[in-house]
Amino acid sequence: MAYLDLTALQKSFGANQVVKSFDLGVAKGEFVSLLGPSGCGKTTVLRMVAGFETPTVGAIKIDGQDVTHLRPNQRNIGMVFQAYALFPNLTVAQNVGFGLKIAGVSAAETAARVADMLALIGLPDMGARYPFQLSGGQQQRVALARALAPRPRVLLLDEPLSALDAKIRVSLRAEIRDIQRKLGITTIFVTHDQEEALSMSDRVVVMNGGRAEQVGAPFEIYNHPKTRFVAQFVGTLNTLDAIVIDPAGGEVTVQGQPLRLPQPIAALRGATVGLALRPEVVHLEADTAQISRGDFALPARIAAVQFLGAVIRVKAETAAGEISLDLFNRPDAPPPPLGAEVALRFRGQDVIVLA
Amino acid sequence: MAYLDLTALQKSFGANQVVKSFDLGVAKGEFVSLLGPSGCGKTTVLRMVAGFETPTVGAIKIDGQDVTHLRPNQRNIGMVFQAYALFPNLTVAQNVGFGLKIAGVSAAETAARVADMLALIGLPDMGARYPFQLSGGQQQRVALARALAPRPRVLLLDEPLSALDAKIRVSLRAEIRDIQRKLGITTIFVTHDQEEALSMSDRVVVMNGGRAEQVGAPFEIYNHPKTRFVAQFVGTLNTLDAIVIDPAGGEVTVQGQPLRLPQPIAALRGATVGLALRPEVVHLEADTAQISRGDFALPARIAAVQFLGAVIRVKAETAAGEISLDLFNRPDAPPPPLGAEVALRFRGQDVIVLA
Amino acid sequence: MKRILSWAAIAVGVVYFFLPLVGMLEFSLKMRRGEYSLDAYRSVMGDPQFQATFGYSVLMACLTIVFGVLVVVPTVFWVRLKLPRLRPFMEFITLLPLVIPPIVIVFGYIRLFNTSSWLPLTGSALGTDFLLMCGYAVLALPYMYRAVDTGLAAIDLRTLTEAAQSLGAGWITVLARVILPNVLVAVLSGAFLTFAIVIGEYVFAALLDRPAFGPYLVWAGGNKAYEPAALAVMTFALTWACMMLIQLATKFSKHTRMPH
Amino acid sequence: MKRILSWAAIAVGVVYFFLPLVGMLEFSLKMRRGEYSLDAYRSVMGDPQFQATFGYSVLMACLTIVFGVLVVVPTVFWVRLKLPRLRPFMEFITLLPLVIPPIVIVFGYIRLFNTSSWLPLTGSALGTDFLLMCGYAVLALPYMYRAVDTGLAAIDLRTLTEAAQSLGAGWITVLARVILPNVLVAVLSGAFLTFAIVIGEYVFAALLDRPAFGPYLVWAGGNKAYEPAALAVMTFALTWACMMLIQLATKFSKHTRMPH
Repeated sequence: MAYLDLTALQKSFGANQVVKSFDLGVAKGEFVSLLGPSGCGKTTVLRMVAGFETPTVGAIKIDGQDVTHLRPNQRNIGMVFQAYALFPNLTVAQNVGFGLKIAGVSAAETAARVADMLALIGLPDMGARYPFQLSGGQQQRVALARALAPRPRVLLLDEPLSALDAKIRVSLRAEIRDIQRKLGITTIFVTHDQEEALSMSDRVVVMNGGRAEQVGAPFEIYNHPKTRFVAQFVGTLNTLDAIVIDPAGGEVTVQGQPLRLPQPIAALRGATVGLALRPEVVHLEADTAQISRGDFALPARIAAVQFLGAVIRVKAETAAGEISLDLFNRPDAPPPPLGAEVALRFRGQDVIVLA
Repeated sequence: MAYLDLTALQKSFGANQVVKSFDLGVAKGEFVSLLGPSGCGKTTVLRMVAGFETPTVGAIKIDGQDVTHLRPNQRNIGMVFQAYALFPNLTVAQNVGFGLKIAGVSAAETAARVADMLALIGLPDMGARYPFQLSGGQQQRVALARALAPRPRVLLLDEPLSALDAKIRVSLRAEIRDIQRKLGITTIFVTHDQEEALSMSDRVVVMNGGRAEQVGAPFEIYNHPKTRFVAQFVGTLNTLDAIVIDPAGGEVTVQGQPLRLPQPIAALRGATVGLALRPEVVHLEADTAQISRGDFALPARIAAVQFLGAVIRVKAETAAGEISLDLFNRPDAPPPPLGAEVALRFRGQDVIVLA
Repeated sequence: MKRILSWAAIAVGVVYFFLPLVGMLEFSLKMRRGEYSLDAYRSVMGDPQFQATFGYSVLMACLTIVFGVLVVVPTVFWVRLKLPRLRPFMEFITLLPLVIPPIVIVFGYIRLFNTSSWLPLTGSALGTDFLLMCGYAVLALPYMYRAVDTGLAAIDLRTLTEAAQSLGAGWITVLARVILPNVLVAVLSGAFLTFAIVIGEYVFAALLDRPAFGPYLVWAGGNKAYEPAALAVMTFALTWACMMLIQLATKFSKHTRMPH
Repeated sequence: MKRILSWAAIAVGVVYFFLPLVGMLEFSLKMRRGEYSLDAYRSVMGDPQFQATFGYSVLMACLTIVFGVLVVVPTVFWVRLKLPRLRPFMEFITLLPLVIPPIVIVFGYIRLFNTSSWLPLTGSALGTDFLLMCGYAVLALPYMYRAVDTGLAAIDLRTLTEAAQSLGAGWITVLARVILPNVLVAVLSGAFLTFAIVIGEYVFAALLDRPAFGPYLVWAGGNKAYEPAALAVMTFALTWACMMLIQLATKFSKHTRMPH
């Protein structure tokens, strides 16, 4: 049995059913993200775990204890909010020690624990400051320390990075994950940003319309999406139409060229199926003469080049539609010019067959 | 002579010199970005071009005409603000037609031009709506149409994407660039986001402390930064110490291994120089036996793996410090596990020597 | 349980306000013995003194509004756009009329502009009227200022001004086409509030001895039986109408209604 | 040029407010012929009627503040947290005392609670005092409500409450340790405003015939020469002190100063 156990959770606000039968088991020390568009119910699930909402149906258990109907202040759960929510009238140290003081921990012990926590978040000398004297990133780290100080059983993170600047967002991701690993605390992280979910989590729950569409490791979710929604919501996707030649053998043709997929296809011979390609599995050959026989290669024309720094995103027009592909920047080779005639190469095993 | 010509611009607010001798020539139809951290003076330069600030010293010429002391409403310049700044009491069509009405254009002509503009920004049916009925991305597109409607000589964009969500920000980048290309309008774009500057611009001006540190095409700026500031502000950077063996021949050693750089080094034999490496030029070899003699390869241990989707960012510990590198996701090869012993390979021609 | 309690609290509040009014309404209808009638209202409306004082107060209210708008709107616009450091000072100044008792203000006026002073305003009816209007403008200043200031705070004044300028607009166009339409509602709500305050004001008018509606109300209260109740109900209806107009003006401006 | 104009406008505003006060101060010092003295102040301070009415008004002001705080703070907290849809209604209700003339309110009270009514409050001094305090509370409601509401708007009430709850705090701890410390300044500024308004109020006290400071001011104004000026200056000093306390309270709360 999992450490944190959500069983058949449902939640309705009036006639609006926001969460529809949601199940999830989180192992002790695991970092699980709830990922989905706004309105998918991810925040409501988190708030039910925190106790701010009561499930219409279902049960929440932590370490075997049923907490479904406990009040938020009886659950021993740490929570970090998007809006930091530091108490503006208290210093950083008082904020971090707030939960301990309420729990009746002695002053000396509180001081020691607060010092530990401030060291953990890398702000050891900020204890005497007030929240308004800190940057957004520092405030959010203090909020994390405050949530962790009373040694909660579960840590809940409600889009904690959304209010921050891009650069700080990225660096804080790694920091939060490091701290979570160090303390081994069971964590649920809610986000609408797929990069955050993929980069931080042990497992990702992709949610849509109040349900979990897929639960899995980031690599799994990204490379083997189970539904069309997951494939399209997570990452960029190119789609191509293919005609099935041999369903059992995984043989199809794209624009008349044969392509062999590694697995059988659940469609009839002659049917059209959708193939999806991630931008990083498509390779660009500037010299079309280089393509050896037997390779699958689509002729294409460069339509747009976006130099993003490390990655160059190229859009190429083919007879099968526009295809985006990602190249790494190479200092000795500038990106191809607009309008250049090239060939796009990809392998059957890199293709996702859309259901 | 350039179409838009900024000569020896300076601007002080009291004792604070915000812009220190800034020169820039922008060709007709060119898209130039001013990129820099906050306080670098980029916005002040833009506001001087718009006429909201008067230069303390220097001249601004548009198409040969000196506009340095013209008022903003006499310059025929289009501007888009971070905060959209649509007139809330006017409909979308009235907003777009505002500049034409002031210029005394006839109602029929205004209506036609407004319709053209709304078609250009992809909101042909939104003319009767009020700004508050639009999403942020739509509002910013209307602001762009409004700025373009009176056919300005120069378009100024003041961090127009900063207030938007990540996904819309990325899609609007391409859209703005497309529209700019279609109309061939001379454009200055101010941003603190290096990805925006690199992906949208013909040329990027990297600013720091009121000066232009480097002016060049994105590929140039990223791969051949002229100063340490540019190298560090644009993109992610790994730094390594190297000992110079043969300055003229470009030979150095890193951790005792020889490495040949393609160009001579401006340092004495035996001196220590800083080398910089972009994360995408470092290659990871999981099988250390695969490395052939003569290749430069640092032994390393995987310290962190961030799965970002298309790109996997790996941090590896070496004797020379931590090195970040970027790999493309490969569906058939999961990222290396934490703690794995690997080798990092890179070539002398991919190294940036820091001044 | 908590829900019920809070609703009960609100009910108490409503009763606290409305019970006096209902009581007064009921009483005002009882002039004719044994049945409800509008006799008290008829008697009030027919009173030439009512007509004179009410007309006088309405006129004073309108003058005060015009004076207030002309002073407040440009000042607030300019301070917000060009002298933002002066805003705390403005806030302070405009809070003064709330805390200085009107009695003190009017005493100051009388002392300063009496018949033996360098500007003997209280010597003539017209001068006193002018003084009264100035006093009313001071009384109304906190509300007018706050209304206009809130209105201007709701729009991004600087950026809208710059956007209009970059589109070729001069100062007059900026004010007329961009700023005014967006604060009109705020100005209107300040104006209605001013109207309501001036109509019911007593201390200024009484101490300056002008024939305004407030002193008439008090006089009637001391000398008549049913008419004061009718007057109170009418005044209430009028101020209520002002409130409704404020609400309506806010609703009417559909472009300022923000989603969520 | 524009700069000079706007500064001139501000100077005019200052003169408009302060000239009456300066004139009054000067006059109040002239009781002794040919030289400046504090005789008028001495005369006022020695007047037992001044002592009685001023003491009475201070007491009433304090009672009104306590009553107002006890009613307003929990109501606003609860409405903001749990019944946000009621906020426009609350705004409306609390705007009423500004637009309903005090005369009408007090007539309503007298009508409702006269000696022949079901609750003859005006029959006893204590009952009338209670009625007066209720009236004052109504008068002060708009200011108290707005002060507290603004104070609560400045903090993220819901999230702070939830953060405290998730750290183990119950409702009482939330209110005492998180909410109150953060709105204390707002409550204080509302309290000072209430104090200033009650001290200078005339209509309620006069019509309910209670020995308050406002009616004494008016009586002195009609019957004495230099003392009213001294009284006005003293009242102004007092209200000015209130203003300063409001400003100080705002400054003192260093944690609410945002860097922006």
